[in-house]
Amino acid sequence: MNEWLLALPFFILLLAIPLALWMRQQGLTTAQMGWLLALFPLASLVMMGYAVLSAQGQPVAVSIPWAPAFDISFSLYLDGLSSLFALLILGIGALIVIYAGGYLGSDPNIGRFYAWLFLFMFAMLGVVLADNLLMLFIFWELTSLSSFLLIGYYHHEAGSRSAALQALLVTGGGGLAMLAGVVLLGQIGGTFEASALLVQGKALQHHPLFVPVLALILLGAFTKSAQFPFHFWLPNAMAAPTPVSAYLHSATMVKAGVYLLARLNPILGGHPIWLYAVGGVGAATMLVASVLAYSQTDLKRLLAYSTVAALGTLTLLIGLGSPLALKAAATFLLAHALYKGALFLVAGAVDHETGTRHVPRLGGLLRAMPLTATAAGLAALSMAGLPPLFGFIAKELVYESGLEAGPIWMAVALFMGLSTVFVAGMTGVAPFWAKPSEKLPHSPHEAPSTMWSGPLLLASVGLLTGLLPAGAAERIIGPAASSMAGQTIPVKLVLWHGITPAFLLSVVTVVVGTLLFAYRTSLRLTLQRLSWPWGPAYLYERSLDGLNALARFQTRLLQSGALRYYLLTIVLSVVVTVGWVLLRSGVPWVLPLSVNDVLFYEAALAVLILGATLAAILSPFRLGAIAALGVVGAGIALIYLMFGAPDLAITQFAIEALTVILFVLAFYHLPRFKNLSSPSVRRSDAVVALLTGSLMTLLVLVAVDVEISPVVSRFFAENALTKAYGRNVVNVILVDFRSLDTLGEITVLGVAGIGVYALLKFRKGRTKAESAAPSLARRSAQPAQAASAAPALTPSVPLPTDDPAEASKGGEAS
Amino acid sequence: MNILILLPIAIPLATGIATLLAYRSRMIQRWLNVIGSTALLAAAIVLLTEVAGQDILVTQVGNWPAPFGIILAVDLFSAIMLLLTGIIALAVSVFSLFTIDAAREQFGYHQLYHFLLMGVSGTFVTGDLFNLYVWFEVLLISSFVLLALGGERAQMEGAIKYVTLNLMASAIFLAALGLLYGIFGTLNMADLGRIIAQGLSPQERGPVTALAMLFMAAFGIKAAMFPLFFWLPDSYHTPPVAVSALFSGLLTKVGVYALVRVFTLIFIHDTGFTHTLLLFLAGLTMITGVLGAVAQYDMRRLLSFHIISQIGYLLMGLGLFSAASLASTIFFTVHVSIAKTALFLVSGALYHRYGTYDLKKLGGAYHHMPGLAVLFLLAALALAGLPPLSGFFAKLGLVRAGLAQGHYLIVAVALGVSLLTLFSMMKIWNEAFWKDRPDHDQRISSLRGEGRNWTTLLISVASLSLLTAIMGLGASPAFELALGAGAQLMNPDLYIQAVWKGAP
Amino acid sequence: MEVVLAIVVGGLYAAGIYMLLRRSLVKLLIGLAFLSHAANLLIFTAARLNRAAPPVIAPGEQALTAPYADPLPQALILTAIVISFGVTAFALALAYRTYRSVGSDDLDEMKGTEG
Amino acid sequence: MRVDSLILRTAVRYLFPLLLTFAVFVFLRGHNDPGGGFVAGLVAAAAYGLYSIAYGAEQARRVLGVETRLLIGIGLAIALLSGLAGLTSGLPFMSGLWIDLPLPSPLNKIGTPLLFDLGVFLTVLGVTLTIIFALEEVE
Repeated sequence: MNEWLLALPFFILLLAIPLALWMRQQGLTTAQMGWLLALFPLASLVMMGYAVLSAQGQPVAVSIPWAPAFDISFSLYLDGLSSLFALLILGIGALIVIYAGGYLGSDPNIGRFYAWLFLFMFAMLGVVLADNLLMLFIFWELTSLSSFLLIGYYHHEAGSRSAALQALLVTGGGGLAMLAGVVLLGQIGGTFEASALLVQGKALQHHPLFVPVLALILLGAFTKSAQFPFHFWLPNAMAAPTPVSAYLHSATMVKAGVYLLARLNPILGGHPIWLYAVGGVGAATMLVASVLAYSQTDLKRLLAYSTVAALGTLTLLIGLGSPLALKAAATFLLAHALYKGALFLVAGAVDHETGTRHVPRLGGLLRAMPLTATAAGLAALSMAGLPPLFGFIAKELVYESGLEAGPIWMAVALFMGLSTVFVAGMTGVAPFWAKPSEKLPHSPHEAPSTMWSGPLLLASVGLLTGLLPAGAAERIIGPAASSMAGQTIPVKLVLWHGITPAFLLSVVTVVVGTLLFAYRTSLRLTLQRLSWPWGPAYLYERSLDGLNALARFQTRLLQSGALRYYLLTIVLSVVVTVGWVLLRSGVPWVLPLSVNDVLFYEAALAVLILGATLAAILSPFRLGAIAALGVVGAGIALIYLMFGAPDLAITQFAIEALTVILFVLAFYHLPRFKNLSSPSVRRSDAVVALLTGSLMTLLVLVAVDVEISPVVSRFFAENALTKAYGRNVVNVILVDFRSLDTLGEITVLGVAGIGVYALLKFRKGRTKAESAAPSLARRSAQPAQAASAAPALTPSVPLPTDDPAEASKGGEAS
Repeated sequence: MNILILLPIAIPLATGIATLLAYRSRMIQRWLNVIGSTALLAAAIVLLTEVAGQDILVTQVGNWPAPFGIILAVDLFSAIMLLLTGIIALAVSVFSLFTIDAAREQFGYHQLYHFLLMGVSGTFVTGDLFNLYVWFEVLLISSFVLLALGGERAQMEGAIKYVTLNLMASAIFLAALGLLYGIFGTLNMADLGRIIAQGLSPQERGPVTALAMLFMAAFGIKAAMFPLFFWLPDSYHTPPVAVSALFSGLLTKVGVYALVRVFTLIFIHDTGFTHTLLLFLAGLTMITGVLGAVAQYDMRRLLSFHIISQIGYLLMGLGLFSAASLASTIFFTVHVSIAKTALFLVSGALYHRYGTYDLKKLGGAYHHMPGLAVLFLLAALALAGLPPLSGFFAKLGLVRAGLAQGHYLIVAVALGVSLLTLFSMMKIWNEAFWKDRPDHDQRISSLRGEGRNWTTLLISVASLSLLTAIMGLGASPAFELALGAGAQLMNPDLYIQAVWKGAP
Repeated sequence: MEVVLAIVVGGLYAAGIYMLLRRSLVKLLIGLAFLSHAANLLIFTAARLNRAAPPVIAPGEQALTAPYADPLPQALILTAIVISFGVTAFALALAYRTYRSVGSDDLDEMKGTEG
Repeated sequence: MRVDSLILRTAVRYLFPLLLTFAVFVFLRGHNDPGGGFVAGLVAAAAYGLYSIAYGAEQARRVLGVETRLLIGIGLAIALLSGLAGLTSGLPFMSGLWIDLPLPSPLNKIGTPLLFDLGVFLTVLGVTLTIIFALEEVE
């Protein structure tokens, strides 16, 4: 029963996708859609909650086989950690769905929006519930994809498109590394089920491949969670509609990397590399994001940088890995989701009502938007870490962990705390309490209920858990921290725990942070002057440019359009590989070369053929070359005749004659031969040609040097008359023993006939292409005679056609 | 059972002949085309069910036993390839009904279509190397004509290169055949495999490896392997899109099939050299192909370069040379043919609507045709290897095989290239679907995309795109089948014994 | 004699490659023709030469009496000759048509498809 | 491409039936002596080709009486059918079926391989004429 309650939400969320599209068709208003669709995540949340509660602290698991050939099963595992994430995904998700109904009020494409949003919700829930790591990866990639589609929701704008692509490439690239890491992890651990791997504990750390596995998985986690130096995609992702930013790029998806680290901490954690790689990257991210936050003025970008800093904090805490740090991580995760979600939604509401997100322009919204302002205030206070809000408890824990770990870590935490206070002031206080600097694009009113209910609820929950933290500690944070640690961590949270070093540091943070906020303008200007353009984002742009340049260069180099270079490359590849193999095996040096058996006329014939060959090459006249070619063919026919192959000789003669006639007919009108290539080109071509020729000679000699088995040919000799009733064995082979070859052969002939006919006679409404693209610059060389060449079938009326080749040609010629 | 093996050759041949005899009526030819393609698909399905349950099917053409007569043999690998042929054939034939102009139909489009299919199927069933050459020529000459049919300048220029380089491949193949016969006195593939497996004398070893190089070059040209692929990007974008789609789905795969066949059945005496070389070339094929694609702004040229880079993945499985890696190659082949054909058809649908393949001029398709957009996305993401579509599992199979065998470098290349694939697929998406149309006063072309034709045209795209999704969700059974094929390939004795035993 | 013919085969290949590398369309086709001659003669030579009687069973006999020329390569070459004839005919028509639409037989003028 | 020459026309008038007869002869002896469907097809094509040079392609087409592409189709069809004939007796594709006839050699043995050769003959004739006529009509 519990097991199925775990799987059912996935189907519910999937069902919402077509339903959203259908509702749109039925003409529901966006707000109605929002309220109705919010029932889907809510129902899912209730099911999961019931499953957790009735499991009495034990993990709930279910496994549905799916792709056994790949060791992938749809196996779900719900423990403390995944419950915490599921709560955020579904709970905040429901609020976001309602909110989007107001925010995208007049959008005709809201059906699609909800479809992608539910696809994301489905995928994100999968990430945190999947027990099978490959399954987790599948959901992981789906979150990247749905994030791509949602960031690019305003796809008419180039900025949205490039931001979407950037997010996809960065997270997708990390995802690929992670795939390799996961596959290796599964191979060294013997299973892809996380629960089974967790049992093995730290044993895997002794495997020689452990470090690469760790590095690859970290790469996936870091890109997804926007850790330095991959942090740059997240602020750019703010091009998405605000509900998306709040949901994907603050509350849930960006935390998937943190989730993965937390999930795998019991297996991978504790290794020295883990501490420095995870803790160090987390710290660097906190520092970079904090600094960058000070120079922002856009509400969403401010929140984005502080989100990056928060993600860094979570990463740092997991890197530290002590029970205290993990407890802090779980607490901070929840607190951050509550206040940051609320602030994002507030930012959206402000933007929606005033038409701007530029903080220096905003102010005085308290009167017009009291409910929104209340939500903003509560959330900002929580974010700044003031009692009695939940953010205070979380920050105290972070500081305590910092103190526990050492002064450097503590300094980083403090640095980040300052910027948090600053951003809280910028986003939650300034727009409402500061004086407006100029007139706003719209005169603001309170946002609709869809849009204030969400932030207010989140902010109130932040207040409530701050006042009464015990329940959350016991039910949510304790189990989550225990899952992260792989052992039970008892968690008791209290709002007030006396004057401790952490508390004193908190006071310092608030005071200094408030000062920074007060002098925000001069701080920003100073930082903007000092700004340094060569960051990772710059590198990303340059590497895209570099990629394009490299691609163009390589294509010009390889795909030059000149046939002779293609041929040269192919010929040389063959000569080099075959020649090298032969030389390596030492074959050429042991060949017996005997010419004792050559008869005089045979030698003469050979000389004749080679002479005619040379003549064909050197002839300055087309007809001369063709005639010489004919002589070569005839000479070969004579060879066939001499060596017991009259059928071949007859056929060769007949075909040679026919070929020469065709050559003459086809090329009668062509201009004289010219020597188009320079002498040096001709010389080097001659060298290549002679090399190839020598190689082929060598190969023939090698082949005839080996003893051949006569079994097959003897069969034909013995059975041609008795079983196939023919005396001419060659003909019997052609029409009986190997008649399938002949069937193919005449098919080739037939197709060639059709082809020649089609090529020579095909004419159709050329005029159409020309009238469609009159500017089309046809080469002047397009001979007038071409039109008169085949008067027979040129239709005078242009035929209607859907022929793509014509216009594609038009596109290229221009 | 004899008849069954014969069908993949006989059905297209009979269809080709019938359309040739009905050269006066375009209507009859069109019907025959679809009926013939459907029959081919049906035959392939029956064959696959037949082969999946039991041994390798063999028939002795003309009732002459191996190695004297020509043997047709269908193992799982062949049967899967035949099924693929049937799928592509049917989808493209329906698509071409509504996109090929009357003039091309009059001048033999439908015959050529089926003669091409005959050549393709022939390569998949034959057990004789010279016969393989003949089928190659059948499909080549048909592809020559299909490519050149229409006589546009770009087509001519593309065709000249295509024809020359492919004839070069044929010449190399023929030479290799002659030399092989000169050494072993037989051309039956099972016979050759048997002889080589029994052990070569030191005197034979070097020359046989040298011949293996010739075969690698000959088939490598057809498969568009690095550095032999030049003909492909210069020609595939010139004919009508139905032809491009057909070619992209089937032709290079024939080269890959031949490579897999000879490098699992015959030339396995020096895998340390030959297969490592293949692996090396596989990596270069992926990289050069995808970089070529990145540079393109013409949708069909972009897709053409992707064919090359995907060939690299197919070769990777062969180069790794294990049952799992070969299974991945087979799975990948089916996946990529379907996805790539779907993408070409999407480009055709876009062309049908907007009159251009130029990404800079395209735009707004997400808005105008959300259905097509979703179909494109399915196929494009499948190609880029995103889960849960077919391409992900194809890639996963290769990555797992590569990592398990310790070939980390090629795995890294494969993953990196899949990111670039994603990049260029999303370039199409951004430019053609998301971006607004740059030129609004351009008559929203002709907006020919209305009515019955449009729906029917979409059916082909939809069936292929959905197939990639189905192949993803149902990856496991499909891969089990491929694993069976891979296991057969890694145990060439099965094939040899089946051929030796002859027809039951 | 194999040695001599091997050299002829080599010469034909060299001529074929050289002609393929020229810029003229006609020379390209001549090159292809050389390649097919070369391949046919290669098969013939590699399968061993025999000055003996053609593989036709004499009246009154039930089978070929040794020595006889190996019939199989002959049949293969016959097939190859016919196929290459068909392909050559098509290539000629193609070249003709190309010349008509490009207006030159210089292959360097046919780079419209380059990347 | 038509050559207007009385001498040629007169010569062709006699050569034409002669060449056709020769083609039949080459075809029939093919199974036992050098010759066969392919060469016979070329000889017959030469007959019509000459005829077309003397009298024009249109006239030659009329004498032939069948559209050349149709001839290709018929030739291929005969070849395919001769191959399928074996299936009726439960033998594999392309198996030879033979009947003894009370006629002098080489006409005493008639079998599907000969029918197959006839298919080859017709195809070759059709293809060659398709090409020749097309070239003549274009020039």
